Amino acid sequence: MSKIAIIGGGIIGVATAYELAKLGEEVILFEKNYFGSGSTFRCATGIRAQFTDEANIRLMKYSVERWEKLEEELGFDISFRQTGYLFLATSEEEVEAFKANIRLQNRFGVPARLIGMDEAKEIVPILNTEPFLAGAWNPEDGKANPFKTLFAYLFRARELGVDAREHTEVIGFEREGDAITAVRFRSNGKVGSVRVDAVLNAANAWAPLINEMAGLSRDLIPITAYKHQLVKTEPLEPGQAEPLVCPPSWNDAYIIQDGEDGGIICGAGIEHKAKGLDDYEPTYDFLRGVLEYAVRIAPPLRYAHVVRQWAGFYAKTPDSNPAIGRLLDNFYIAAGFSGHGFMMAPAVGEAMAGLISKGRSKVPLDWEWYDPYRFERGELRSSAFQIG
Amino acid sequence: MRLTEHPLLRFERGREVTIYFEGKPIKAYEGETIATALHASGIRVLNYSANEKRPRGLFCAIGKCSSCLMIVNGIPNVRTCITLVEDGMRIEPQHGKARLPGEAKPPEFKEAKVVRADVVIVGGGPAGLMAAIHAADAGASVVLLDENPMLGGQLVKQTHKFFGKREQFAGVRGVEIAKILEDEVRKRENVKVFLETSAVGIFQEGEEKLVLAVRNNRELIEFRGRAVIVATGAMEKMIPFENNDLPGIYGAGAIQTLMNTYGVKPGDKVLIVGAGNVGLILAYQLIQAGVEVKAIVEAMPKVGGYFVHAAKVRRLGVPILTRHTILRAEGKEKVERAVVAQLDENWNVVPGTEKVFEVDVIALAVGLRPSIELLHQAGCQIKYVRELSGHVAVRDEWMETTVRGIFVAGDSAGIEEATTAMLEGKIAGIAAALRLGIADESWLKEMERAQKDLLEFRSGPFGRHVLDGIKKALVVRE
Amino acid sequence: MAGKKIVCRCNDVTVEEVEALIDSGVTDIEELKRLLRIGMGPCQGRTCIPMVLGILARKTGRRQEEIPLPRARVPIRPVRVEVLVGGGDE
Amino acid sequence: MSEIPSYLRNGYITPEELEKFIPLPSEERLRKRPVAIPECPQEIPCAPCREICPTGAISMPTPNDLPIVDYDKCIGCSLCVQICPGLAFFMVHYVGDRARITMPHELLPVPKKGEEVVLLNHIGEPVGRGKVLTVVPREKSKGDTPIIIVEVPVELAWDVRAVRVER
Repeated sequence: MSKIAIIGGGIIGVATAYELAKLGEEVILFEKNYFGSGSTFRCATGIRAQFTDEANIRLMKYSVERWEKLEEELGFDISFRQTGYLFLATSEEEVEAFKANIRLQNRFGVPARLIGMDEAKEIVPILNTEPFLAGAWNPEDGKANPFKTLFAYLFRARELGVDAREHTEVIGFEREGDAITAVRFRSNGKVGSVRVDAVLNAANAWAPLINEMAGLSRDLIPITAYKHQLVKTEPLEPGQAEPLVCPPSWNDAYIIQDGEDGGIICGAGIEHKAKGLDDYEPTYDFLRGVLEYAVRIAPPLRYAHVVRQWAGFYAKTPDSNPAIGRLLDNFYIAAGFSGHGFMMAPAVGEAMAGLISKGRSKVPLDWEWYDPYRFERGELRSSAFQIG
Repeated sequence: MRLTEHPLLRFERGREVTIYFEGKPIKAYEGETIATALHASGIRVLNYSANEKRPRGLFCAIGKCSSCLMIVNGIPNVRTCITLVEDGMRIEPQHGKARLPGEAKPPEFKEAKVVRADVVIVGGGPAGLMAAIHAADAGASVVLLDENPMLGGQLVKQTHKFFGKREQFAGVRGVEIAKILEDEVRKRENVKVFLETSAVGIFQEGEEKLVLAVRNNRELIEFRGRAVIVATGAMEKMIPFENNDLPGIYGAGAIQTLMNTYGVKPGDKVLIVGAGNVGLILAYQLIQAGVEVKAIVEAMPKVGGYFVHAAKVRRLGVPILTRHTILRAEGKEKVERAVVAQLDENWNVVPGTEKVFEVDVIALAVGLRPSIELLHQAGCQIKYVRELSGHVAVRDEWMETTVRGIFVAGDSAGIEEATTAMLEGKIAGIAAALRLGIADESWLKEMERAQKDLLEFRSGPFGRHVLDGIKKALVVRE
Repeated sequence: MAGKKIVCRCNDVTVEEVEALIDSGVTDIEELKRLLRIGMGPCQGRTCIPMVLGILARKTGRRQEEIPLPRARVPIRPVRVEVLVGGGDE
Repeated sequence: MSEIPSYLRNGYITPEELEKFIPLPSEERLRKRPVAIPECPQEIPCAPCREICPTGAISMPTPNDLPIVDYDKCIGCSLCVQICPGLAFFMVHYVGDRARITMPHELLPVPKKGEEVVLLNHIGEPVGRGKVLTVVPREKSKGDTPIIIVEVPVELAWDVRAVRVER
């Protein structure tokens, strides 16, 4: 049994902790703030397999299968609902692109299909059908409650012996050669240290800082924090806009009804580079800009009330695909999820646990595709579409 | 249930109109809110809650608590306590979470109206009004916005006379002070007033501060200025007891609004929880409106408010049960009775001391806390200070918060009195003008005078407590 | 018949539910807020958050000064979408 | 709990307790002419009584001090009763076996001169009936508070502090 330190108490860190504990490993998890405070709780809750490249489709197809059984496995209501993703086309060219994507997705077992606007209107009663030609619809996509999911993992992980500490900040490593031998941390003003056999950097937007502690360049994995903002309405009756609905040509704008309280979450690709890793300040242009799209997608939304706006980070890599794999002898990374961490967590957590514990995993994760050293080599992947 | 005569107030009602509650016509008057009109007609249940479908009625009456949401003309989640009646309105109780209308036209995107001034003041109560008067006199152009249809803040509900010194309006009723200050503000050409206008956020855009606001629930306005004074007042606290959400349980301020602003009796028999100044003053006002006050219960072993306010209601026969608490409200869809009991020295209920009061109204006067949402959202450092009754913005002697150019005054800076709110408003108004380089040196003296007056007012046993609190909330600037 | 002691009107959360969660070890206000969905309804936490802070302080023996207040967000009161888009012109 | 004065536990003050804070006038003085009695045992920041008193009879070095009436200087003009924001000033005047109590009355109905009313003590109990001798309506009051003078049996002079008008 090895002792593995995980840095980052977001969904990736906590899911990996759980999976490692299932494999019998001893895990200590550090979160400098409270669990989920980085990006997990700020996300838009969506889960989809409708990607446009093989690696992400296969990974997410597997992840969705895990999601389907997660509630039962973890024994906790995580409000997972397969209410689908509906992408909407505004031009004939886009319809053709949708068709090509659907063919690729179908090849890997994702049951996406092209639907007409009548069917779309049945799925989303408040939808404005007029501007759209067709929809790419996958009924198996869905959503879950980020906080409950994280806590479901956390509760089970703790039962399996994981030592999960919040408000505990990692401040450095002790090393012998390339290998990390101990993690130094600070909690309540007190400094401590723990000997470890392996370390996983699951700090997402903060990952470059952790890499630096391990003696690597901050730019090795060039992750940039972009503020991705959301606006949410008051709780509403379910069934009005359940799927994530997104016309990609409208600046990636989308709406999705929260699976738990029914509030409608509105997002868009109106992005701002964060001024720092504490810059969660929402911006005025987003507030109005996102709603301009939202009411065009679903006009009755005009009568709902906005109750809050917040920002989280898309920890973006240059190709919007995460860096997943081994960085040094016993130092691993799963970060830079570019907005997809929550949906990928069940698959990535399992894959990482396998990699760290056994050097392999049955998860269909294309290690080469997500190779953390690809940036250094200048091999960028085709950009993954960032919604959710 | 509408008051026609009152020893101190005259109610001028607008044109009579008809609104429809579940299809039934109801008489209402222009200028009053939907919830007021329904209340005057005896309607207490306004909606059934989101998850448990519990009956809910009017609670805060100032648009903050979500207890009065209804469907108005087909549109759900309307806060009926702050939405004015219009002839022919169709009103339905809301059952659980709302369904949006099926079809609608997408609204056109429009640029918001922009209003610029040197100083933007949020809140037209005693602090905000005084801030406006003094910032304007010191040379600044000022906009003053307030959520309510009238200026004066809580002063407009205060029928009692104020303490303090004559130059601080001592011996003058709150309602009268509101009129005096409003007249002063209206006289000044460099003050523009926006009523029924709610500030919903502050954004910093370069050197400029953008106060985003909504007028009449319809119009978006960008108030742009270099300084902002937040004088947003206070909000009532709530306490947990069984069935504390039953219709007929109100915040004290809601009762004052119904009774003193709109001239509607809250009910016939009332139990008041809390013998601080608010509870005591409320009891007196209820009696003045011809409502029976069965008792005031107070968990502390003594009257928390001024003794003279207690003596006023005692001699009119209202018992004050100190060391008592409310255990529960009872009733099917609205309050029918209240059960109270005695507390021992460890705040535990003494068995066998339960008393039942047959009342149709329970008024909660369990304290106020500063309304700091805007300050908090704007990024001002916030600190919990018990002596100031809750979380407050850290500030300096000029009432400037930790965000340069954002000032605070009045109850939103710590719960005190209208008199101190006025003095703090004066300080903040002058300070903002000084900070912007608009006011000349002579205004420093004027501000120091207000600081001295404040210190004098606070030097008694009641004020000393506040002074301790202010020390904790104060930052000293170099 | 014991009635419910409601902490959060928007989501019908009771004192007992808050206490039970604290007893289960969740003592961070941000976590309580998200697990119970307090402060996320149309009142935006105005009624419930102070009460939950009080319960949390009492149950954990912490002073209220030590418990950070959940951040207030734009808009600080609910605003109809159409107003933010361009003004509701009913 | 012994440190809590009973007036704060009960919400009213007896003449005996009041006298610990504010010396009361002699019987001789009470018979001479009306005299102002502040039932104001608590240091609150309030000074209108001192400010309005035409003879400077009320001493109060700072607004937070208690009002101490110099009963020799007091001319019984009732301005303090009219102005007091706490409605805590009364005037008492012994006349034979009767006492005339001047008190604020901010309730409806306002009694008429000569009307018989129910006399209420400090805790609102009816203790007898008495006649209203004078009514100063709100419009004529210098402090925006209507005041009345009620005639009561002299033994109730220190009990009666309100009236109920029964119509």
